[in-house]
Parts: sequence; C-alpha cells; structure tokens
Amino acid sequence: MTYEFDFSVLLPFWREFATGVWLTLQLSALATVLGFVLGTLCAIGRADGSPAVKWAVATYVEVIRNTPLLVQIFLVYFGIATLGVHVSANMAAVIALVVNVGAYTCEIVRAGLESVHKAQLEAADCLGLSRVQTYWHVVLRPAVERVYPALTSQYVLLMLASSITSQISAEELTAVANRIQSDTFRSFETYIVVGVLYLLLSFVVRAAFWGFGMVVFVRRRKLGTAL
Amino acid sequence: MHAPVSAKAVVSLSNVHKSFGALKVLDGVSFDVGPGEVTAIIGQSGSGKSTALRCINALETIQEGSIHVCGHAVHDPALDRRALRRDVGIVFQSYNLFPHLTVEQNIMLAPTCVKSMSKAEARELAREVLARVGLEAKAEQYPEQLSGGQQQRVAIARSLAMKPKLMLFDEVTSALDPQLTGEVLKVMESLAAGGMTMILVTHEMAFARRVASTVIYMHQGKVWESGPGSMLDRPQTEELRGFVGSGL
Amino acid sequence: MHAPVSAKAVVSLSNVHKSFGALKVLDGVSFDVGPGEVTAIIGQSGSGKSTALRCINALETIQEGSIHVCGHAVHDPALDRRALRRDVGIVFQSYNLFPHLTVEQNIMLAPTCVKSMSKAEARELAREVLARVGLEAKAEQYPEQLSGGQQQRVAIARSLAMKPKLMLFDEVTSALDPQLTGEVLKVMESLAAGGMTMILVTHEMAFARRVASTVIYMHQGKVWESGPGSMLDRPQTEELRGFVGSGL
Amino acid sequence: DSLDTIKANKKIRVAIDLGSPPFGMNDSAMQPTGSDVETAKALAADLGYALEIVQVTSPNRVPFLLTGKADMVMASFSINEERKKVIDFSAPYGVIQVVIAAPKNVAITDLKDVVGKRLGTTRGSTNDKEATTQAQGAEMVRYDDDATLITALISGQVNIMASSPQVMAAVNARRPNDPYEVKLVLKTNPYAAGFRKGDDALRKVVDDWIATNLANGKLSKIYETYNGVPLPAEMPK
Amino acid sequence: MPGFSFTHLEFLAWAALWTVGLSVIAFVGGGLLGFVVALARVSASRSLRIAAIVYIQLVQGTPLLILLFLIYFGVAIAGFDAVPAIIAAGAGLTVYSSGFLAEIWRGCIQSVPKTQWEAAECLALTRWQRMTRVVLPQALRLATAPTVGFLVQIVKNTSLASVVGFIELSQAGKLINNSIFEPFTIFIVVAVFYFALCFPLSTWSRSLERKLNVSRR
Ligand SMILES: Nc1ncnc2c1ncn2[C@@H]1O[C@H](COP(=O)(O)OP(=O)(O)OP(=O)(O)O)[C@@H](O)[C@H]1O
Ligand SMILES: Nc1ncnc2c1ncn2[C@@H]1O[C@H](COP(=O)(O)OP(=O)(O)OP(=O)(O)O)[C@@H](O)[C@H]1O
Ligand SMILES: [Mg+2]
Ligand SMILES: [Mg+2]
Repeated sequence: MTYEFDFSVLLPFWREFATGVWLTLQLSALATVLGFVLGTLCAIGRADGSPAVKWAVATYVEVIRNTPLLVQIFLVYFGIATLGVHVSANMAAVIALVVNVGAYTCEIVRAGLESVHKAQLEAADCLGLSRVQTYWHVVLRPAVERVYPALTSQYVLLMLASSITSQISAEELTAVANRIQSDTFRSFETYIVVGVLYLLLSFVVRAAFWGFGMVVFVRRRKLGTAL
Repeated sequence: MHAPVSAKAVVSLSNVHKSFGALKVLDGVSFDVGPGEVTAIIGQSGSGKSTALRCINALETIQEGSIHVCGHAVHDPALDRRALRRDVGIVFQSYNLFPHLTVEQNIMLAPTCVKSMSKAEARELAREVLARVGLEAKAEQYPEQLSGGQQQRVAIARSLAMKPKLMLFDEVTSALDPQLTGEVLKVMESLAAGGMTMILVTHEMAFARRVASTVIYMHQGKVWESGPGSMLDRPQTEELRGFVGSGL
Repeated sequence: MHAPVSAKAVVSLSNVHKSFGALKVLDGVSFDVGPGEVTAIIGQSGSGKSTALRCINALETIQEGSIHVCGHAVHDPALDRRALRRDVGIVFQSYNLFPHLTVEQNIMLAPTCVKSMSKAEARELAREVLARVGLEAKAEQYPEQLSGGQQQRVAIARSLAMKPKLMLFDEVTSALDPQLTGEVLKVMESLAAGGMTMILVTHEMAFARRVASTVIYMHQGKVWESGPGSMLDRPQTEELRGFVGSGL
Repeated sequence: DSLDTIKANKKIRVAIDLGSPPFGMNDSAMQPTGSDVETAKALAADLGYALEIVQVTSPNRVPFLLTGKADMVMASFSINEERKKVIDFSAPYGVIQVVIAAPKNVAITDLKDVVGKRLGTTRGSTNDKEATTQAQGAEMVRYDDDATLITALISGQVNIMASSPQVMAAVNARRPNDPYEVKLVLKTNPYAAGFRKGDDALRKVVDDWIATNLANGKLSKIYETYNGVPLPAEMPK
Repeated sequence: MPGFSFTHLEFLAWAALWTVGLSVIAFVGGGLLGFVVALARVSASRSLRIAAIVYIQLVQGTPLLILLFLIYFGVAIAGFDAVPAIIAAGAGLTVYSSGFLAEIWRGCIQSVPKTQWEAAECLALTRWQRMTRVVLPQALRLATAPTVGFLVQIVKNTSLASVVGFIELSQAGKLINNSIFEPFTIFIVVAVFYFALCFPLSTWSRSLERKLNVSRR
C-alpha cells in the first residue's frame, strides 16, 4: 500500500486547529479548577462528614468511576434539555467533565488526606485550631502536595478526554479535526497533526501544573525538591 | 494515699481510669501539680505515661475519675476544649511540626488563628519565643532543614507562643542523640527556672532528678511511687529498683 | 599520626576522603582494625561516622585514599563487591528486615542465593544463629510481629548467617528504648566475647567503654582522637571533652 | 487491482456507514438496512459476487478504503473537488438535498432570517459545508452523527436544522405534534460511491451498473423506498 | 418505530463480550509490555531509563483514539494490510495500557525503601536477586490495588476501538440509537452494562487496598 502524505493540504486550516486547541484548553482549564474544588470538598466530606454525606459521596464516586464519560455527557446534555433548561454545548461539556473529574479528584485527594499523619491533626488540635482552620492551614496543602503528581496525570487525562465532548457539538480540537478530515478526506494527515497537538497540549498542561506547584508549594521551591 | 485536691493546684487528677477496649491503661491515677512545680513521670514502656498526659490535655476521654486543669473540668463532656488548649501547651516526641510552613509560620499559625493576633504582632512574638529557645537565626527555614534537636526546640517555641499556663512534654528527647538532647534539656531547664508549671514524661533519669520537684513512677497504670527527685536514689519498691537499675 | 598499615589488619583505612558534592564528609580518615578487635566510633551527628562505615562496605565510593577490608581493595573500581560482602556483615539502625519474608526466610535468603546452600542446610543455619540471639521461638513470625529489639536481633542474626569476618553496626540501638537496647547490647557483647571483629557506631558511651578495645572519636570528618575505652575518662581535646560532657 | 481480487475471492467488500439513516442503519432486528445497503446488495447480486458489508463510521470510512480494508465505499459520499484529490468517485447514484428546516412557528423565509440563530447539523457533512458557506452569520451547532443531531432536535437542544429531508422525517416521526417543515433548500447534491485512486477497472464496472440501473428505474425504486420520493429524472452534476 | 426490545439487549450483550475480550487482551498484553518498560524505567542504564521515560510520556500524552487509529491504519500504510482489526486494536490497547501500567509499577517499585535495596546488596545478592527476591515481592503488594483500579479504565476505554471497526458496547449502543432514537433508555442500559463490568473490579481494588493498608501498619 503506498500512500502519498500531503500535509500542505491542512495548512489553510491552521486557524481552525488553533480555535480547536484554544477551546480544548478552555474546557479543560475550567473543568480542572471546578473539578478540583468539587473533588476536594467531596474528599473532605467523605473523610469527615456525617454518615449520610459519606454515603452520598461514595455513591457519586462509584457511579461516575464505573461508567463511561461518553454516557455521562449524553445524559447531562440531553437530560438538562429535557428538563426544559437550555445550556450551551460548552456549558454542558464543562458540567459533565467537572462531575466526572470531581469523582476522580475525590479519590486522589482522599488518599492525600489519609497520608497526613494523625499526629499533625493532634498538634493542630492542641494548639487550639478549629476544624476548618486545621483543614485549611495544616491538612490541605501537604495532602495535595503529596498527591500532586497523581492529580497532574488525572488532569492531563481530563484534557485528553475532553475530546469526547465533540459528540455534543463542542467545537474542540477533535471536532475540528473530524470536520477537516471530512472536508479533505486527508484522515491520516489530520490525525497525525491532531496527535502531535494533543501531545503538545499534554506537555503544556504538565508544565502549567509544574509552574502552579512551584508557586503554591513554596517549600519545594525553596528546598529544590522535585515535585 | 492521695492528698486532697489542693485549691491552688494547676493540675489535679483524682482516681482516673482509662481503658482502650479491654486493655486497662490507667487504673486509678491521682496526683496534683501545683503552680510552678515541675513533675517528671517515669516508668516502663506501656505503663500509661503518655496516656496520662493525653488525658490531661483532653486528647483522650476518661471513663472514671476527675481531671481539673487550670480551672477546666477536663472530665466533663461539656468541656470547652479550645479554651483548655489556650492554657495548656504540649510537645511530643515526634515534634509534629507542620512541614509545609517555615519555622516562623509554624509558630505564628496558632496566635493568628486562635488569638486573632495581627501578622506583625505574631511575627514579633515568634521572634521572641525563638530567641528563648536560641533559634532566632532559623526563622525562615523549613523544619526538614533543621536537626532533630532544633526541630524539637521549635516545637517547644510553638507551644510557648500561646503563653500557656502549663506545659506537657512527652519524651521530647528520646528521638535525639546525646548532644541534641542536651540542647533541648537546657531549654526545658530555663523554662523551669522561669517558673513554668510543667509535666514531663522522660527517660532521662538524671534530668528528672535535677529539675523535677516531684517524680512520679508509674507502673501498670498506677502511680507506684512518687516523691522528690531524690527518691530515685532510695527506691521503696522492687519495681522502681529494677527500673532504675536497668539503664546502663 | 597514623601507624603503618599492619599486615594482619582486617580493616585498614588510609587517608580516606569523601565528599557529597561540595560537602566534605570524610577528610583524611585513617585507622586500622586488627582481627578480633572491637572498635567503637563516636562523634556528633554529621561527623561522618555512618559514611565511614558505608565506605568500608562499598556502599559509597571514595574520592581519595585507600580502604582494605579482609584482603579486598575497596577503593579499587574493579572491586568484586559481592565477594567483599560475603566477608562483611552490616546492621543498620532501621533494621531493614524484608517485611514480606518470615524471620527464618529473612535469614535463609542470602545463604541460599549467594552460597547456594540447600534449603535444609540454610534452615538449620537459621535456627543456629537465631539461637545465638535468643530468638529460636520467633522463626515463623513476620518482622512486623516483633518488637524493635527483636527485629534488631534478627537483623544481626541475618548478617551472622553469612559467617562474615567483620561486622559493622550503625547505631543499632538508637531506635530502641532502654530495655530493648539492653537485649541488643547483650548480643553484641557475646559476639565480641566470641572473637568477632566489629566496628560499631554508637551513642552508648557506657557500652563503648565496656566492650570496645579501641574508641575513635570523629569530628568534622576527621579522626579527632582515638585510643582505648578509658580515653573517654581523660579526653585530650576540647571537642571530645565537650562531647563526653554533653550527655547527662 | 481490486477487481482482480474481487473476482478471485468472489466477494466484494463495501464500506457502509450504518449511522446515517435512512442511507445506512439497522432495523429492529439489528440487521443492516437502508438505501446504501440495498444498493450495495443489488450491485453485488448483479455482478455475481458475495457482499461483505464493512461497517464504518464517519471518521474512519476513508481510512478503511485507503488502506485496503474495503474495496469501495457507499456512504452517501457527496462529490467535491477537495475530496477528488484523495479518492475517485463513481457516477452519482443518488441525490441528497441540503435544506433548512424548523417548526412551523419559526419564521424563516430567507437566509438572512437565520443570522444569529443556532443551526444544528452533522459535523463534516455536505450539509455542514453548504450551510456554513451559505448561511454566513448563523451559529453552527455540529454533532458527530445524524443520530445525535436527531436526538438534539427532538430534545430541543436546537430547533433549526441544516440537514437532509431524510433527517427531518426521522425527527418528525418522534415529535408528531410540532413537526419540522422545510423552509429553504440550499442545494441538491449528487452522491456517489468512492474508490481508491487508480482502481479504474472496478470503477468502470460500477459506473456501468449505475448507468443501467438508473435507466431501468431500479435505483430510483430503492431510493424511494427509504426516502419517500423518487430520484429526479436528471442527475445533477 | 419499534422501541427498545429484547433483540437490542441481546445485541448489547454480545457487544459486551467484545468489550471483555478487548479488555483481557489489553490487560495481558499491556501487563507484559508494561512490566518490561517498568523494569527499563528503573534500570541501572541511563539510556534505557530515558527510552522508557520517552515511551511513557508519548503514550500518556496521546489520546487513545489517535493511537488506535495510527496503529491500525499506519500498519496498513507500512504495507501490512492483512492485519486483522482484533490484532491492531489489541496492539493499540496494549501500547496504551503498557504506558500507564509501567508508570504505576515504577511508582510501586520505587516506593520500596532504598534501605531495602541496600540491605539486600549488603547480603551480597546480585542485582537480579535483589529485584526478584526482595523488591518485586514487596512492590507487588503495593501494586495490586492500583493495577486492578486501572483495569476499570481499560474496560471503559475499549469503547474507542470502534474507530477500527469494533462493535463493542458503546458502538452497539450508538447503532441501536441510530435505529430507534431512544438515547435515554439506550445509554442508561449501556451505562448499566459498564457498571456491571466495572463495579466488581473497583470494589475488589478497594478491598485489596484496605487489606494492604492494614497489614502495613
Ligand atoms: N489508641 C490506643 N488504642 C489502643 N491501645 C492503646 C492506645 N494508645 C495506647 N495504647 C496502649 O496503652 C498502653 C499504654 O500506652 P502509653 O503510650 O500510655 O504507654 P507509655 O507509658 O507512654 O509507653 P512508652 O514509654 O512506650 O511511650 C500500651 O499498652 C499501649 O499499647
Ligand atoms: N547521600 C548523601 N548525600 C548528601 N549528603 C549526605 C549523604 N549522606 C550523608 N550526607 C551528609 O554527610 C554528613 C555526614 O553524614 P553521616 O551520616 O556520615 O553522619 P553521622 O556521623 O553518621 O551522623 P548521625 O549521628 O546523625 O548518623 C552529613 O552532613 C550528611 O548530611
Ligand atoms: Mg509514651
Ligand atoms: Mg549516622
């Protein structure tokens, strides 16, 4: 089988690739931030909440982790519409991604919380700190610091998984690619380009996380410990 | 056997019982500590020394008896723990510094959070207590950059910053080598000299002898013997004799 | 300052230099240990004691000088490490038993793997060395089921099973409480009495005094003072005086 | 050459997208059906080969063809210049209209009326291309396949469609109360089978078969079965 | 139009078999390859380590869809056009899981304390003996839970094999939807199928984790 690769055909579409990349970044950034907040709250709820809260969080995590994202996205997008509320595809995509990644974050952060030594809690307690103060000042930062690599990988996966939102009309990178390859029938070239773009994006996400870690985890920066 | 609760005692335990499940750990412990007194608790591993300290600071709840600390009824389920802890400082064997905060931030945390002190005031206070433990120069360091003895002194400083009326020390030197131990003991000695009421669990017999006004020997969850430091030279019971003799 | 390398020395360090990056840790260390001798290394934290032991066992490579151990030229890049380690046993502060193996399996591992001993022989050997450390009864247990002192004795037994010509001990008692320390020291004393050549890094001054034929005081990466155990009673240098005096 | 392989194996492998009703889909017994499927069956029967349907999706139909995993594609391929550079097309064997449709109460008489409105379509389809170029200023809402578009139209996520009358029919079957109606016809596109470049012998055979069966009305009949209307008398170019 | 019927359920059940089959292939293949990569990742040779890092980064940074596409069709372009889809999909999923498993296992191997390596070294064990007798048995205990956890991801990710023509669970769901347009019923049923496959695995992984945590205390 001989196939003549011709990437030049894709050149006129650079603007579309760029908008696709941009939307992918926006979707994943938003989902990352909100998903982290949701997941962390759930993790705290699971570690320290009432039995009802613990049960609710556990159910949420299990249901999400054991069903495919695609199905979740469909249910959010069409489900909300059936309720008579109209949200844009991007909004639905973000909601679905947040709900999804929130469950994974919850699991990861929970592991981090558990790794914070009980003695640390006792020390904070003995200094008279309240529960909220203890979480905020003593528990959360070291917990997240410890699971930061796992979180980073999870959010890279989230970025890659955001490609599924093309199915509900979000015009992110994969959607753009499918449109371009349908226009030109240059499937191989398109997929190779998209593969490379995703690879670059995943480096961007990792770099962003690394940079953020440097800012937040001051100690690591000062002591030069790798994240 | 036990003197009536002295009105001016800072700490007063009376017939305290504490079990973990089936395991009886404190079996009717009673003792008082007056203001400015330094009490050393000694005893074999597992005799309930740490548990006694933890009960005094309400880290464990007791099943029977009463504990009064600085006017707080610790055995009372309605106890205001945060108020108690403003009066009591505790330092553990394992330092328990917060690894993600600098020395100064470790010390400033409780005053700003609990006493709503301003950052500037808290920083000044931090410098002051650090000076007392001889570590002004380390304010900007992170705990892992310090030696064990220095970490332990920071832990003491962190407790001091809350200006407690009572300090509890649980084997604060047993993770340290002799030299580092010396540094920490020096700080504790100066606290004792400054009139701080202290209870310390320790393996350093010589130190107990030197600074403690009272030594309590615990055995099998009971106060087996107690008296002034010199009691160690003339043990009354077989057990204490064995204990004092076992060290090299 | 340094006596010429004795032909029959088991260990002989000569002008050993070792740095970690910019940090000079060993700064021209020389000493000899003859057969059956027990040498105790003492000194402040960070003075390079552990590093010296690790260099003797080729866990670290040195930058300058020579180390001869049981006829192996340890400083030589072409050193046969496995042959060296068949002659040298080392026991660490943190025991480092293999948690997934029983006590017996821990001990049998090296003889079967390295000396191709049969399982039955190795098991017999394991029982024998366990008896020497007084733990025959624990053969089937897993390390986590043992106390610290027992774990440490198993670690010693594990090394003994290789029938080393030289044993290195790095602060083997400093993770233990006084009572457990006693058990381990007893084992070491009996080894010394049995004529084993040993180098031990220790904080137990009293023990060093009692069993060591030679005491080496290290300071800032150098052998600062050395001599018989009695040297500790008449320190020649300010530093050793301070060090010996700092303990209580 | 592919024709030789087909002859040798007595089997023709046709790639069909079963995600684009009524051209390719599954019936209630999950058997392939639709006008492309029936056309392929007729073609294979007339040529005397067994038919193997290679199921493809819109993103992978061209790679399947190009890498020799199918001999030809019948997946309502509209013909355009860009695509011609990559594959060869047969003569058209059907047409597909690009229409803009909406429920009755939505007033659309002119392309200007859709400016600023959300227009649902299937990503990468000819409908998408036509609507995007003609209805400048409308907001295109693109779904991965017809089925998702139909679901979106039924559930009300969008209420104007730029697609084929066939899709509209599928939607209306699901919402009889407020049916969509055709507001504008943007274009009538012929569609054709696709071949690897240089497979001229096979293409010639298929072209001949198409000519014969357009003339005898067989193709029009198949088309009418699934689309409700016959083929136009004259195939547009 | 007919609604969701028993025929459809049967169709989904057959598709679920493919999902299981692909998962098994991915897991076995990915496990073997991943083990080799993990060993390379912690090997003494610098160039092997770097090669392993690059491999892992590449695999983890490329969406599985693209990976499958490029392998299936790329192999064909390279001249092997007779490669069946099952092999290509198996290869793609193998590569994908090996990248992730290698990283999981590397973490487990490296979380065995360095002192254990040293202790083994001081007993004169060879590098291979150290690895097989001391480190791997300990790493294995740490690795079971996250490995089973990853299995769940593989099961869900086989859905992307539709790009090379597989009709597994997700694709089957879409096909049924194309025929009867009842997205809710269908996708909920599909979700239930996945849940039935995945939930036992995650539960198992969790119980393993709990057991190991207890014995580590
Ligand atoms: N949280 C707990 N749950 C169950 N048992 C406990 C708990 N804490 C302590 N114990 C048990 O209570 C007994 C007394 O413990 P405690 O820590 O008070 O002894 P100690 O005198 O401080 O000994 P050491 O010198 O080893 O610190 C021990 O047998 C210990 O195992
Ligand atoms: N792998 C290493 N990399 C960098 N520095 C090291 C390393 N190992 C030891 N050091 C440094 O070398 C110095 C001497 O360490 P060593 O462990 O030999 O001291 P020591 O005398 O055994 O002290 P201690 O009594 O605390 O065990 C210390 O300052 C230590 O921080
Ligand atoms: Mg204790
Ligand atoms: Mg050391």
